Amino acid sequence: MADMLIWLVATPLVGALVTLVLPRQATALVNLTAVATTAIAFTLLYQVEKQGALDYEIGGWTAGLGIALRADGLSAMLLIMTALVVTAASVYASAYFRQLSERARFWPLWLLLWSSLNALLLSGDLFNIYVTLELLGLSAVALTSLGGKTAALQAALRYLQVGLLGSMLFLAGVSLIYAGYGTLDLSTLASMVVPGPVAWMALALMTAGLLLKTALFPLHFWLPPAHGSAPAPVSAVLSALVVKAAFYLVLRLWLDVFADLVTPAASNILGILGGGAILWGSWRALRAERLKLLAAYSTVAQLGYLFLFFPVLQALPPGSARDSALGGLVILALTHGFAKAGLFLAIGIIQQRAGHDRIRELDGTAQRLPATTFAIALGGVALIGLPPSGAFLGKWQLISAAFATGQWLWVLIVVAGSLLAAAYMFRVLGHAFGNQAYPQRAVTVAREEWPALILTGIAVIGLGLAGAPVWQLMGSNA
Amino acid sequence: MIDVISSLLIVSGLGFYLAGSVGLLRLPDLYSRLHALTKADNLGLGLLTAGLILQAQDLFIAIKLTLIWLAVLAASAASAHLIAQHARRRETRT
Amino acid sequence: MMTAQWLYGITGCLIVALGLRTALLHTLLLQRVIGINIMGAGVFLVLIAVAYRGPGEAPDPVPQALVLTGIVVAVSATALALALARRLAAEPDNG
Amino acid sequence: MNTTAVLVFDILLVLSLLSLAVATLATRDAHRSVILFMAFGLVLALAWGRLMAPDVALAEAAIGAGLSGALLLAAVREQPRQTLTADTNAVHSGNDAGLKVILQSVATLLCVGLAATLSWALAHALQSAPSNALAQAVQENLATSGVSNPVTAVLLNFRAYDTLLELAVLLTAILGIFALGPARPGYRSAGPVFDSLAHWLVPVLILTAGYLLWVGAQAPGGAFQAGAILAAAGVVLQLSGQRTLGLPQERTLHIVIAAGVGMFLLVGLSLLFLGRPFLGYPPAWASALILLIETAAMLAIAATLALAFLGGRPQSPRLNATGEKPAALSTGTLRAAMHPVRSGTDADTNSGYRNSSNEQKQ
Repeated sequence: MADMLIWLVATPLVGALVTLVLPRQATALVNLTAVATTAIAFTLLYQVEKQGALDYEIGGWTAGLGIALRADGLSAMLLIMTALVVTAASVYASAYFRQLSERARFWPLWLLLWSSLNALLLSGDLFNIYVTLELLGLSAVALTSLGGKTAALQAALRYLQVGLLGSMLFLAGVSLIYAGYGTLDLSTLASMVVPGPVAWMALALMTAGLLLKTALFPLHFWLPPAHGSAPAPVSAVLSALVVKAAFYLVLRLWLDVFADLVTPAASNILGILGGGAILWGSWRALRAERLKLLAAYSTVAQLGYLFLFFPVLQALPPGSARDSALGGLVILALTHGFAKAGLFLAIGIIQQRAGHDRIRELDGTAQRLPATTFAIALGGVALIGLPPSGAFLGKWQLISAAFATGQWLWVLIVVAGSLLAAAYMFRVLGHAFGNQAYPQRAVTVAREEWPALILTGIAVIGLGLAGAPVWQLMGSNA
Repeated sequence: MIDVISSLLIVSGLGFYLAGSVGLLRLPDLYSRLHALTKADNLGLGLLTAGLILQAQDLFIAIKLTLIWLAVLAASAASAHLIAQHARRRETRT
Repeated sequence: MMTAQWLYGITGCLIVALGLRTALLHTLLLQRVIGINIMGAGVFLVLIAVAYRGPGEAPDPVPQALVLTGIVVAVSATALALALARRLAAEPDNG
Repeated sequence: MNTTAVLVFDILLVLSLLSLAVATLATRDAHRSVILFMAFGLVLALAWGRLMAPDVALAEAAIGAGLSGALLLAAVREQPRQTLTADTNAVHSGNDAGLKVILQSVATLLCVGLAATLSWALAHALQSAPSNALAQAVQENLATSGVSNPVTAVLLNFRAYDTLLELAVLLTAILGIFALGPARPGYRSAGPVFDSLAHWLVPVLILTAGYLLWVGAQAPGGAFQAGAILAAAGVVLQLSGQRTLGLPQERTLHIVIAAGVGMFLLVGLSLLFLGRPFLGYPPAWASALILLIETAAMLAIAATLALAFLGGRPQSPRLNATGEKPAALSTGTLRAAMHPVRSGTDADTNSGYRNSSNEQKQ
């Protein structure tokens, strides 16, 4: 039954090769691959719900020697998010890219990115995680450079160099781990780790590398230009998934493998950086000229919320309070993923129809593209954290946990961040609903607007009202 | 006995390498440096390989060593020619 | 012989730091790509020094396989970086 | 006498490594730093030899020093010979000297601190003599792995999944390079001497690549080293003015660069259908399957690295006068497609909107 794990990585890879060799039938093949992988992801979720974490040893070798894939509640849910976001973005991309040559270049890289995301979320071996990080980085850079303009190329080049630096730091940490403990498998490592210079230095190096890749506050300079100038479906996946995959690794290392090594001081540093990210990101989003830059800075801010959970989780003793806070973290991550992807797709529609995405000149978008504006509004609801959305539940858990542990600073930062988020989202909607004199003829572009609506809908209604299974699943593996 | 001869060969080979390097540092212009390098180092490598062949356990390794020497000979000769040609062209052009 | 392991391991650490300094400071892309490559070489030196078990005993093959994989990944990343730089240089309105 | 001699050799090798690294990174001129980087790669290959890692030494010399050096040289060749000081796209916008000095000293301090803590942690790790468990596990399972060279066993059998993903990394890199536009203009023939050298060197390189691939099962060698040597043959061909370097065109070219990952998946998934774990070769067929995968991987690596040096798709000889190729995917249309009128360029619309009906002109 655990074969599903390898199928999740192999299907997009096979799809990438087939679309490379048969460019004419690429779009049909990609839809087929997308449906197949999403189906496998859902069956995996069902299996994990039923019997807890699934393990799969590749080649039949024991975990130490061979490489083990592992899917627990957290990775299963992130896999579902990846599958749904990439499927919706694929439907959008098939309409976004018009020429055959553009699509022929896009699809193989797109499916390679998807397989690297699945491989990263499933991997249980440190060096294997390094290779998936490199694959993820290179495919993301190649896709960003498809933007074609000088800005996209410069952003892709800077993104590549930052990615390489991050991977090298991560590899230095992995080499220290192998020098000290002689193993690369995460589960055996978790049992062997003992606080000492080797473990601290390795964790510090790996975290530094991953923070570069998650673009946490001081290291975020490369993200806005990269996500701002990439084609719309690419920036949707970059913001929603690629950055979150690196965050997932930080979560896995800090809460799972090196759990008894993490000191409150270290978690507080992450918390402070997260707080800085929220304030700085929201401020820059408020002053952004273009919609895409606004969304990119909002990604920097939203990731700050995720990092705020670390000091809170560190202070909570293991028990139901900690599990519910962990569930809040996951649902906040999922909601941001869906909402940000939907938002970027909607922005892409506006950029294609209007030829630009300057916020000041969005006059008449509401009359012109009602469904797109509705999608942006839904995305805004999820980013701000208004009640029906999953983000509300996540932030609620964060604030109640912060109250329980008496860490007031985080509460203030969350409230300030939400207000700033409300400010920049209503600024956009204000311009969109501008007082356009004559009623415009409404335009509906079904194939591009449905994905955006579905994604933001999931973020606001799906996760908000049907968020309960998230906690059960987190409970199954915690 | 074999060891004495091979160590003698190797030491003389190193002597030629030293001569090549000194030539590289001391000689004035590009061409003479190229000249020193390719001549001395190749001869040095030849002696070195001869010394090593005596140590080699079986014929196969001896053949591989001579193949290596021949390849380096051809490569360094060709590259020396190319560098000189390039320098010559740049001199005549400017 | 443990001293060889220490010697090469510490050199690896120094080379990692050297590479990192270049990658952070130098502004020309070529220098930065070379810096990242040298940083990788430093990490590989640490890995192979750990794999070395003294003259008599056979070395540990796992880090050697990791370094082989690392070298190929590094060259593909360098190729993409240089191709991006070439395309960027060829852009008409490149300031 | 023996141990001190080895120690002296070690110290000399380490010093030359460090001095080469410092020289490479400190030079002002890009050309010099590339040449020094290649020298650093070769001395590093010597260090791998000393540390009894022949497979890695082969790969480092062929890929690290050789092909990376060739790629860097090709990149430097196109750049005007501007020294580093003249560079403008500084990452740190602080262009006045004071800020630069502060930044440099902070970075140096950071790196010295990193070096110190890293070596302290490493010393601590080496002191506690890490368990040799994995090496023994490899030794025990070597018999059933189908090859006798432990490194190839780890690469192609125990951790074959890593190698699969690594070939996917190579594929992603070359697809990214293809997406960036047409290939480099190419080299004129370098004169009779080089042509005659290439004339007999290329067959020898191909022969050596085949030998290395075959010997990889028992002795140092394998798909990566063989692929790198084949790529070197491709580079030599390009330098002697041969434009398409013998690679097939369009469809078959894609099949060749996807051969490595494709064969891995083909073998892995068919084993899955036979009830065995993914990439779990049955001991009887293990060596045959490994050789099959290695051959495909060698072809993929060679094609990818040669095309990376070329910088894009090879110009197919059947081009008509204007370099246009009838098929939709020729580099000509790629260049045209790279600057489409519509995507994202600021069209000068009056009220910020164009009537979307003429948009759908598919």
